[in-house]
Amino acid sequence: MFTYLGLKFTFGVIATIGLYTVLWRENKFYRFWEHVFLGLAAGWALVILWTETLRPQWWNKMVGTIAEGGNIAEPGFWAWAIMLPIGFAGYFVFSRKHSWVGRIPIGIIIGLWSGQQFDAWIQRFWPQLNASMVPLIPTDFGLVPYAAPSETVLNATIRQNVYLSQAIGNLIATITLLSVLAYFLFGIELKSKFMQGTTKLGRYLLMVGFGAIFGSTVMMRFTLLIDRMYFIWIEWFQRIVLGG
Amino acid sequence: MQYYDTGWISTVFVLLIVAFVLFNISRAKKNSEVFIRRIAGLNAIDEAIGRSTEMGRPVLMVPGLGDLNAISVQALNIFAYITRTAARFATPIRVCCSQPPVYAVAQEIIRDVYVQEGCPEKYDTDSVRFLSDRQFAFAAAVSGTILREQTAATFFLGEFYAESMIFAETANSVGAIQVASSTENTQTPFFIAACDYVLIGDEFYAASAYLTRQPVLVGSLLGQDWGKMLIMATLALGILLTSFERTKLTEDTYDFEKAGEVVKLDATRLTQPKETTMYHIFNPYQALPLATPREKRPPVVTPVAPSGGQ
Amino acid sequence: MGWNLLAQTATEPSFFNGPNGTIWGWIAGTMLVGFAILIGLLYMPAQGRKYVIAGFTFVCGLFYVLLWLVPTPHDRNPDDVPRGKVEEISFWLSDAVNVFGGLSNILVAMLLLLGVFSLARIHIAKIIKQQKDWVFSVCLIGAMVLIIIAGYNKWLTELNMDPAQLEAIGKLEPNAWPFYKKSQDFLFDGLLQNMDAAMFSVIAFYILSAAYRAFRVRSVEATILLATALLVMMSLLGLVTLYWNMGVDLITRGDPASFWNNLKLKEIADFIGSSFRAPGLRAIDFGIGVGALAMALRLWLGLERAGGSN
Amino acid sequence: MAMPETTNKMFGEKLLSIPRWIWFVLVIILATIPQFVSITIPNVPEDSSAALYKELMTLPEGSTVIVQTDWTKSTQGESRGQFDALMRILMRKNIKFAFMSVADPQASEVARNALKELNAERIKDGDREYKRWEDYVSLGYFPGAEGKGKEIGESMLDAFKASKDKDQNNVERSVLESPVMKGIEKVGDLSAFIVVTASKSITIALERLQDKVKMLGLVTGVMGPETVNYYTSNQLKGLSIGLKGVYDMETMMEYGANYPDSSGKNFYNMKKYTDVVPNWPGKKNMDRGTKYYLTLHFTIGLMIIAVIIGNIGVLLTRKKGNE
Repeated sequence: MFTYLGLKFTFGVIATIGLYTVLWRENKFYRFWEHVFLGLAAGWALVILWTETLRPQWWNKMVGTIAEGGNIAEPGFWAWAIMLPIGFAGYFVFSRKHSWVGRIPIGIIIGLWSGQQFDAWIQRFWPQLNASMVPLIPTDFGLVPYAAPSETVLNATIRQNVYLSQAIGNLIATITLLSVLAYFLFGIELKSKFMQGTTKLGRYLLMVGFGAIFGSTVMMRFTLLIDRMYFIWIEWFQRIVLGG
Repeated sequence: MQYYDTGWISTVFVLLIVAFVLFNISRAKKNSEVFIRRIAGLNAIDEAIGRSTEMGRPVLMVPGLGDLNAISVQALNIFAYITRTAARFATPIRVCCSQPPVYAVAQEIIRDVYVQEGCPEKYDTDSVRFLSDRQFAFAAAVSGTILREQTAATFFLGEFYAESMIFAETANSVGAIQVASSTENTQTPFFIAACDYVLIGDEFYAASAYLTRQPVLVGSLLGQDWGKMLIMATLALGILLTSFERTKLTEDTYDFEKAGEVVKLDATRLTQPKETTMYHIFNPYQALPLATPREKRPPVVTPVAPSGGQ
Repeated sequence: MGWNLLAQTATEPSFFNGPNGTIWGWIAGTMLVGFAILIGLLYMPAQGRKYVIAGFTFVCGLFYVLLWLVPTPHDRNPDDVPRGKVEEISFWLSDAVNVFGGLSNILVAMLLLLGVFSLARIHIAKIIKQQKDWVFSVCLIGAMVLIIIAGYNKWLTELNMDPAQLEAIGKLEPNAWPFYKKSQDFLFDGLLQNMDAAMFSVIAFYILSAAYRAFRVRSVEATILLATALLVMMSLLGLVTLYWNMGVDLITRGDPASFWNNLKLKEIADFIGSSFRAPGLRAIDFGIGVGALAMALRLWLGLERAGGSN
Repeated sequence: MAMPETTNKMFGEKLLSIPRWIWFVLVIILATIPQFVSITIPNVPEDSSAALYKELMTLPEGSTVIVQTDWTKSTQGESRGQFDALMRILMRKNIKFAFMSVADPQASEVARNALKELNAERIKDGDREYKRWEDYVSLGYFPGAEGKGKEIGESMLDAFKASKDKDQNNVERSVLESPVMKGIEKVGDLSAFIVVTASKSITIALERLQDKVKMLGLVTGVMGPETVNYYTSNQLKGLSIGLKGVYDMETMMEYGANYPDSSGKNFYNMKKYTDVVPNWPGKKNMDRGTKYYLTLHFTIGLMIIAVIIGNIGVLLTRKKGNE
């Protein structure tokens, strides 16, 4: 209990409980741990700022590194030094007169981000477009299960047939896809009953999807809670307090 | 990009969307009287601010956890509108940021708003705060703020992850009106469950055009619509084509390694997914090995550091 | 390639690089020039400013746009020599990714101090003015200082330690660790990490209460949400699935090809997943994707000022 | 006649207004007690998990994979189980691996500690120890996933030329000299690129690498729904989602897939593949996933009950209203 590990775990548990008390209501104990949390987070950010980011990614590239035996592992590229003034410009945001200079690093960050989006769009959505182009006309009308188009059930060597149940599933998927897309058209006045119906349907189908997400997310949330309980009751209470 | 075979089509597709946006922007500059469909969540903004004005409690705005990108910039654009209204009623505001660059931009935007509204003295630098770039430290701090300051209206717009539930339920427990939106689909259902108004997916990007009616934004919104219609059309076409092709009998098959060389089969069979036109368009054939191979650069000799090197 | 600043792949010496310790002069010079330019910018006439910023944004974006549009070299090996002008450009671009890839991290990191500074400022002011809750501000600052000392202490100690000794310490039991390691581990692993996990797991409670409150048959939408959520949740539970499927097997009498197998919980969940959730999300993502694309375009071309409130 | 109605209504209102703290206490109890009992629950693995298991089991012996670990303590409930299962398979198949992480500087250290425990387990089972430098290396932490992803896609040699690790004699050397990375010039030379993540980092990696190397994923339950799209569109070859995914992996490691048990009937038939994928008899296969999965039943059960109670309340009160 009073070993280093014992204390470490004990404080871990106290902190955990401290944060849990907010479930009851905002109180001084929670406030204390909240502020400690913020402080530690900010402090740690400053630690890794140099050790994990600036030193390896900027400083070492700028001054170069030496391998065993005094040979050059990496030559230094002095031009990296220009990053310091640029980064410094960001601090003008507090000055009323010169705050515009602070926009320069911001502008660079945004520029770098924007430029990447065009290729990223293709990389991300091109295969998805293709994956959405599913066959709707069945070539096999047997009432086989939805899961059937599988080699193990029908021991076919290659999947050629489009089974009825598959076609139905695909049809619904297509309707969902198109009606949801239609729901997100903003500039078009939906005069026709059909379009109004479609968008309404789109919204309902969306809700099905969201329900499914909710269901599958719940799993993880509870798993993490279970993991915490394991930490408190098994790792701490059983092993440290009872010394089991 | 790889241009061989059908590789260029994707590039053209994106350039087309870009063209749509630019064209509509130029069009909207001439006439910005364009219809935009009603977005419930946005009409609630004034109501929410009004309520917090009556109660004399602050309005809380959180631009999400995302780095400085389109999403957080868009969130800040909406917040600029909210702040404008709040400034007119002298309602106190809080903006909690989790990324330093976002914080920097927020500082400037919010100050500008107060200046433009002619009341720079009402602007309190500490009303825009950087809390933590650590997800759950940020979550703890924000829910602490909500509970202590009893915010009457909360706006969670941007890139939210797991913490969305913490924010939404905490704000709900102090009875705040909540308008929320996450570009992360996985979080939207939680906002739907716990918030009063939710902007789903794309509505978030439509928001600033809807609120400010700036020609550029309105135009680009129309362009996006065209883009989405292009996608819908492509999908419809592809689906029909694929459906019919999948019913065709064939004797041919293609060698994808050898740039789609045709190989005869001994028996007829149904067309396979990989043999449809659409599959070919979206999956260019493998490029053949280089006809004229490149010559090699001589290996680099790493020089030894002069004795001056530490 | 030796003369190419952006292709920092080759290690042969060039005008742009030099071995460690021999280029301090160059570094200092570059910084001085940079700061000089910065000071010069402060006296920039107002009308010119927005072009400066737009210029920076455009150039940085342009790099990635070119990287996208210029044909990517096909199966390139590191020691290949380009065969023509186009390939030279594309080689150069793909080498330069190394450099551009790092830029925004460095800038974001440099701006981090900005955020921490504002956080500290708020709380130190609280302490000085002895405002409400100033004691907690003391805790915050204290914790911050402690972990900074502990963190850098550990880093420096291990930096100057010879590998063998480090390895030896790595093998030790936590209880036998030297103080520098304990102190850092206690603050980071013992407190910070555990608080992260704790805050994360709080969500489970909120989800429960939110579901209890919100998932009620009030409107069509709520009911749909509720029904699907319940089904999917049940399909995650092995036991429920087992007994449900047993029930189905009574109908099908264990015939694997029977249509009624579709009623098996897993099939239903799969069906919801593939016919509603997947395409639904995809549709939203298409929308968001186009929205982000348009926004990126606007920001890149400077059509929209971040926080387009004017 | 009206009497029972009103009692119903009052009862219904009671059901509608159960205070939060009651639920909170219940969930704490239900998330704790089952952890002290150990029962294995019957299971029907997901397709995606089966595909992942099959892909992992068919990786060529002695080949090299990159394991991108982007999880830390806060999501260890799910990610740790997934990581352990993955590592067990890789180590038993003598596959060399290189760690990297883009989401959190702590990730690689957390991974190394987990690996230390697994190594201890192997030595206990009489297997050879997995050695740093010969069998695995740590490439390090790379903030800016986008940039790094692109670099890796362009050339492994450039992307990791700065990464160092200690060789068998504790000397810092470039990882590229290690047996693990020998002959890996392009990302395509890897037999797989595996991402264990609790964040979007898998999407970023996919966007940049999916057309260059076989990609596998092990993601948390939250990332599941959006990541599974990439599995259905075949950008991901295999995917394990959340605790269910962990339990799937563990059960398949125990019983195999399309693989007959002692009684001769298959424990589980994969929908997509005919390959017979064996199990790992006599090894520790069932671990965290098994322990937590039972508890999960109770907590989710409570949630379902809560929702049902709420709706009964609604119906009871509504009946009165319609009168």
